[in-house]
Amino acid sequence: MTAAVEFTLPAVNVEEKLFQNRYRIDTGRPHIKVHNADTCTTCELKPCTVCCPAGCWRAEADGKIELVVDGCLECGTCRLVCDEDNVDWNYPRGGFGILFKFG
Amino acid sequence: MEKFDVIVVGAGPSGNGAAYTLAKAGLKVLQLERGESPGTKNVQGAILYSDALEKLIPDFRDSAPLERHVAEQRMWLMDENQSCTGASYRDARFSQEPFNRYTIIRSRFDRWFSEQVKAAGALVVCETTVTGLLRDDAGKVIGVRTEREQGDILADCVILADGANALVGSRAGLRPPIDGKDMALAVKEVLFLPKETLEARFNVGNKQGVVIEIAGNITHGMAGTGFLYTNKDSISIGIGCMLNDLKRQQLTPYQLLEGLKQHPSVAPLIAGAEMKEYSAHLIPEGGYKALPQLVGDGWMIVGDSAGFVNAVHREGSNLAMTSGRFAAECLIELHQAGKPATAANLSGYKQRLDDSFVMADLKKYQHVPDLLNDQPQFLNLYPRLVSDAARDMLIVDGQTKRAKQQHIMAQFRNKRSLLGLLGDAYRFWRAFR
Amino acid sequence: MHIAVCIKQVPDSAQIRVHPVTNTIMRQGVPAIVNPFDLFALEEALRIKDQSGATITVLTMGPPQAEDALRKCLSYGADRAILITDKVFSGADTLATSYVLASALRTLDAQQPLDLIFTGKQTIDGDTAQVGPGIAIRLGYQLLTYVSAIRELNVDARQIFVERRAEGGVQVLQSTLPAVITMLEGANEMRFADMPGMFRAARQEVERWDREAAGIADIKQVGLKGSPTAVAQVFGPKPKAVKAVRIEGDTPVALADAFVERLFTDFPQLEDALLDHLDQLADLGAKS
Amino acid sequence: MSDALDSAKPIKKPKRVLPEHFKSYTGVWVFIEHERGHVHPVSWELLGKGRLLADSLGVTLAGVVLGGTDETVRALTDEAIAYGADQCYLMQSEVLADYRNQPYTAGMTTLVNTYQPEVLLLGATTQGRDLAGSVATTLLTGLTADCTGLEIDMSDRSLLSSRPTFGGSLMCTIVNLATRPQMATVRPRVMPMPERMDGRSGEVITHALDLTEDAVVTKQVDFIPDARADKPQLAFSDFIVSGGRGLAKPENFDKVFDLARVLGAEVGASRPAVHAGWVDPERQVGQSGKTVRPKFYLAAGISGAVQHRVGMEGADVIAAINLDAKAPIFDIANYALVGNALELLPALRDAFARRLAATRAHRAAAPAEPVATETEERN
Repeated sequence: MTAAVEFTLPAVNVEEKLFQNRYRIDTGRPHIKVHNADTCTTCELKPCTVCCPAGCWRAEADGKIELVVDGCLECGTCRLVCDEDNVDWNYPRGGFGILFKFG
Repeated sequence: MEKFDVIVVGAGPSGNGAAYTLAKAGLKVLQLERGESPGTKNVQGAILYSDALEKLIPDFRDSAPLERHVAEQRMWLMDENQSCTGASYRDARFSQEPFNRYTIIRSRFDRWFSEQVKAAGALVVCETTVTGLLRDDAGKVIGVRTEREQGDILADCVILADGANALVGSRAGLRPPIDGKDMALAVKEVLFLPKETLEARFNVGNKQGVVIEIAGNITHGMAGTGFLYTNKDSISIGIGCMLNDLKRQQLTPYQLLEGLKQHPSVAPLIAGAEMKEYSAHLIPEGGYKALPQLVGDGWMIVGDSAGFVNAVHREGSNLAMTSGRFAAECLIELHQAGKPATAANLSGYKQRLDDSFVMADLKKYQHVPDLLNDQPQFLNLYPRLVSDAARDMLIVDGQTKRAKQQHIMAQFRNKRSLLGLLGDAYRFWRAFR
Repeated sequence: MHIAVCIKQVPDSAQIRVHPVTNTIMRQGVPAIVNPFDLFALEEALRIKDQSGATITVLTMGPPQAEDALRKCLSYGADRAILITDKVFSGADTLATSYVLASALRTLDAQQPLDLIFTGKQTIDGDTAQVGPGIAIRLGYQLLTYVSAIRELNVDARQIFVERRAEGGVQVLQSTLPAVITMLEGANEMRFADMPGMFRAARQEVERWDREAAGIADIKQVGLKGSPTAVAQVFGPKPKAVKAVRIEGDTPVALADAFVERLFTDFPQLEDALLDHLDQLADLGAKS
Repeated sequence: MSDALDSAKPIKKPKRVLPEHFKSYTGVWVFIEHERGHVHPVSWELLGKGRLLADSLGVTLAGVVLGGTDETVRALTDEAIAYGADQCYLMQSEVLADYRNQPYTAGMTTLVNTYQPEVLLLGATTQGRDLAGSVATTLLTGLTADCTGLEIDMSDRSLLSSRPTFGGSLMCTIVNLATRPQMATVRPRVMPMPERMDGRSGEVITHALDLTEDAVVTKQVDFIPDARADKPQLAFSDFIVSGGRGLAKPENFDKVFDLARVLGAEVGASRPAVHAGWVDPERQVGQSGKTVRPKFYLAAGISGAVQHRVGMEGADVIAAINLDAKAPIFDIANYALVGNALELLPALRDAFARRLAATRAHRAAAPAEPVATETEERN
C-alpha cells in the first residue's frame, strides 16, 4: 500500500548558515590542528569531513585534509569522530571564536 | 598570586548554580568563563525547568528573561519524507501560575543568571580559558592555570563546570576522556517570526508556548530526535543524533536539520522566518553508566562535564543547576566546619546526588543508551510502521477496517518476527521501567 | 605622561541584518562592543605606556551600559575609566559629542595635564570620523588624523613624528604635544590582556561623570539641542539586480577577447580610468 | 523589535528655525582636493553634482582651491570652471603647499565666513574628512559624512544628504537644521564624472591667507607615495585581480600576478588561498580580511562564499572566472567567464595588453574627444 519513497537529503550550503553567526577570529592562531597531515591521507572515511556541523574539514582531491577553523562552533565533534586520534583540539583563546547571540 | 576559597570553571547552569550558592554563603568565589560574556559559548534547546532554579532563586520569575511558558506539548513520529503521526497534550493547568516549564534563549538567560551570581558576591571573569589545574606534591588540586600571562590562580577547591567536552578534568587525568559512543551531536537554528504570526501558527496566546518533540525516521535510522520550541518572537528548531551513528551513516548534521525543516509538517510552521543563528553542541547521553568519578582532593565535577543528562526526558540544565548547588552546599558545610576539601570530605556532594532525583532518574534509564545503540529498530522501523498504520487506517478506500488491521499486523510481522516484536517489547519495558 | 583615549560602545554592526523579504532591520541579538577602530588607538597608547611609562585614562560618553566597554579597556591596561553619562547628552550628533568630550577632557587636563589624546579613525556605527577633529579644534590641540604609525615621540621636547595616511601616499608629519591622534585600522594588534588586568577590570570602579562633573559650561550645546543635524529618514538599500552577462567564446583566447571588448563597450570610462591609472604608475616609476 | 523600512516613509524634520543671520548665505561650494599635482577625481564628481544642486537652488556653483604659490595651483581654477563651476575661490600661500589641517582649516573658515555659502561639499577622502571635521567644528555647523546621495528639498532649500548606516545594510537621510553652511563629505566614485568643457569661462576670486609658516605647528617632513611602499594597498586600489582555491596550486598564482601587472592592479585572494599559504595574508579580501571598493574586480577561481562577497561586492564592475557555471560568485558578478582560470588568465592578460596598446595608439594618432556616456548615479 505504501511504497517507501527514495529519499535524499537536501543539499545545504553551510557557509550561508555560518554567515548568520557572530565570530571573533583569532587570526593566525587556529585552535584546532591536525597532529600529522599524512595520517589523514591514509584515512579512508574521513569522518571529520562528514560530521563537522560547520564544514570546517574538507577533503582535497589528493586525499589531504583542509581544515579552516574560522567557522568552528566549538562542539568537539571532530576530536571524537577521528579514529586516528589525530586532532589537536583546544578551545580558542578567551573571548575568541564563536560568540552565540542566542545559544 | 590571587587566592580564593573556590574557583568555578564555567558559567553555564551548573557553574552558576554552584557559584551563586557559594557566594551567597559568603565564600570567596572566582568564576572563570571563556566566552565574551556568560552564555556566548552555550547552546541549549532550550527548556527551563522551574523547580531546579526555584531552589536557587525562588523569585526568579520576577526578573529572569523567560520567553514563553509551555502550554502545550506535542509528540510527533515522523516519516522521513511524507507523514507525521502526532499527539498533543494541552492542559489548562500548564497555563496556571506558577508555571512549570519555560522556553528560554540561553545567551540572555545565562547573562541574567550571571548578574545574580555577581550580585551575590562572586568575582566573575570572562574571556578566560582554563587550560589546566595546579596541584601540590600530594596531587591535591590547589588552583587553575589560565592561558593568560600571570594566569595561575589558587583556590582551596576547584569546581569543574566546563561543559560537555570536559577538557580540564580529562587532561588532568581526573576523569577518563569523553567517549564518542556516549555523545550526541545536536544542531540548531534560531528562526525569527513576528510574534503575532507565531502565536497564530501555533494556536497559542500571549506568553504561551508550544514544545514539539520529534522522533522517527527524520534521523535516518540513527538514535536521535528533533525538537521545535517557540520563543517570544522566534522558533528554536534542532535535531540531535548519537555521534557514532552520524559517523556510521556518513550524513552531515546540517543536512539532517534541513531535512527536518523541509518536512511537510514542519515547513509551514517556519515559512518566511528569518534564520539568525546556527549552532551545534555535544550532549553527554551516556547516562548513569558513563558517569565519571565526581570528587577528589580539591575538586568536584558538575553538570555536563560530569554527564548529568537525562536523555530520555531531555533534561539537562535542571540536573546541572542541581548538581552545582549540591557541590556548593557540600563545600559550604566543610567551610563552616573548617574542614579541608579532601576527597573524603567532598563525598557529601555525591551523597546529596544519590539522595535526589538526579541519580534516581539516571539509574532508572541506565539501560536506555545501550538499547538504542544496539537495537536501532526502536527509532527506525517502528516509527515507519506506526505512520504506515495510521495512514492505512485513515485512507477511505472501501476496504473493511478488519482487513486494514490485518494488513497492519502483517506489516509489523513482516518487518520483524513475532519473537522479535516480543523481545523488543520486553527490552523497551525493561529500559524504561 | 598622561594619555586620554576616547572610545565608544557601538552595536556590532556586522550583526545587523535586513530581512530580505520584509525589508526590516533585525536588531535581535546584536551585541554591544568597543568600537573596533578605538582598540587601535588604545593599543597605541599602551605601547607608549610600555616604553616610557604613562597614565592612560579611557573615557566615553554614553548610556550606563557603556561601562562594559570601559571595563574591557581597563583589562588591556588602561589605568582609569570615566563614563560621561547624563540624560541631557542623549540625541547628540558629532558636534554636540565633541563639545561634551572636550569639556570632560579639559576637566581631566586640569586634574593631570594631558599630553596626548587618542581615538579611532571613526566609529563603525556613525562612520563620521568627525569627533576626533572636533575635539582637537575645541581644545586647540594639534590634529593628526589617520595615523598609521608613530615614528618618534619625545616627551621632553614635546615633539612627535607620525605617519599619516593621505590620498596616494603617506605623509610624515612633525608636530608638538599636546595632540589629538586618530589611529588608522591595522596600525597595530590589540594585545591579549594578562590575568592581573582581567582582575583589575572586574574589580575597579568606573567613574561616572554627569554634566557638572564633566565641566559642561553651556547646556544648550549638548544632546539634541546642541546638534545641528538630524536623521530624517531611514530606508533599505536598493537591491542589486545585476545579472551576470555570460561571455561566450570557443577558445580561451576568443573568450578573453570577447570579454575585454564587451567590458570596455559597456564601461568606456573604465578604460579611461585604467589608462590614467597606468600612466600614473608609469610616472611614479619614472620618478622613483 | 524590527522597524519598518518603507522607503516611501516621509522625511521627518524636527522643527527648527534658521536664524536670521544665516539667511543671506548663498551658493554651493566644492572643495577642490589635490595632492602633489593630482586632483582627486572626487572633486570633479562633486562639481557635477554641485551643478545640479546649484541649478535647482538657482545659485552659483563655486570651486574652492587652496594650495601653494605655484602656477599649477592657479591652473586648477580653470579646470574647475571647465568641470562646471561658475566661480572659483583661490587662496594661495606657502603654508598651503602641502595639505595640513591647521592652515587649510584657517583658510577654508576664512573663505566661508567672508563669502558665506549655503552648501559646502568635500570628498570623503582622508584629506576631505580631516578638513571637513575641523572646519565644521570651527564654524559650529552640521556635517554629514561619507554621503552617497545629495538632494535639495525645495520646500525650505535644505540639503538632504543620504548615506549608508548600520554597517552598510541600510541608508539614512540627514538634514542640517539651523546652521549654515550645510556641509557634507561624499564618497568617491558615487557621483558620475561630469563632462569637461574647456573654454568655459568663470570668475576667479583670490583671497589671501593671513598665516605665516612660523605660526603653523605641524610640519610635513616627508611624503611616501604608495607606489614606493612595499606593502599591498588593497583597500585603496581601483583595480584588483583576486585568486582563490580554483587555481589549485600556489605556483598558479603567478598567472594572477601576470594579469595584475598588465592592469597595474593589486592582487587579492580568498580566505582558502591565504589559508593554504599561497599568498600573503595582507591580500585577503573578505569578512576576515580587507573590504575593497575598486572600479574593477576580477575573481579567478573563487566560488563566492559569503565571507568573500562581503569584502568585494561594493566594486563597481565585477567579473568572475569559474569552471562551475552555478558558482555563487556569478550571482553578484557583472560578467561570467565560465572556464578554466589557468587558461583564461593568460588569455586575458594578452587581450587586455592588446586592447590597451591599440587604444593608446589610436588616441595618439587622433586626440580623442571626451567620450560622452550616459552614466547613472549609483546609490
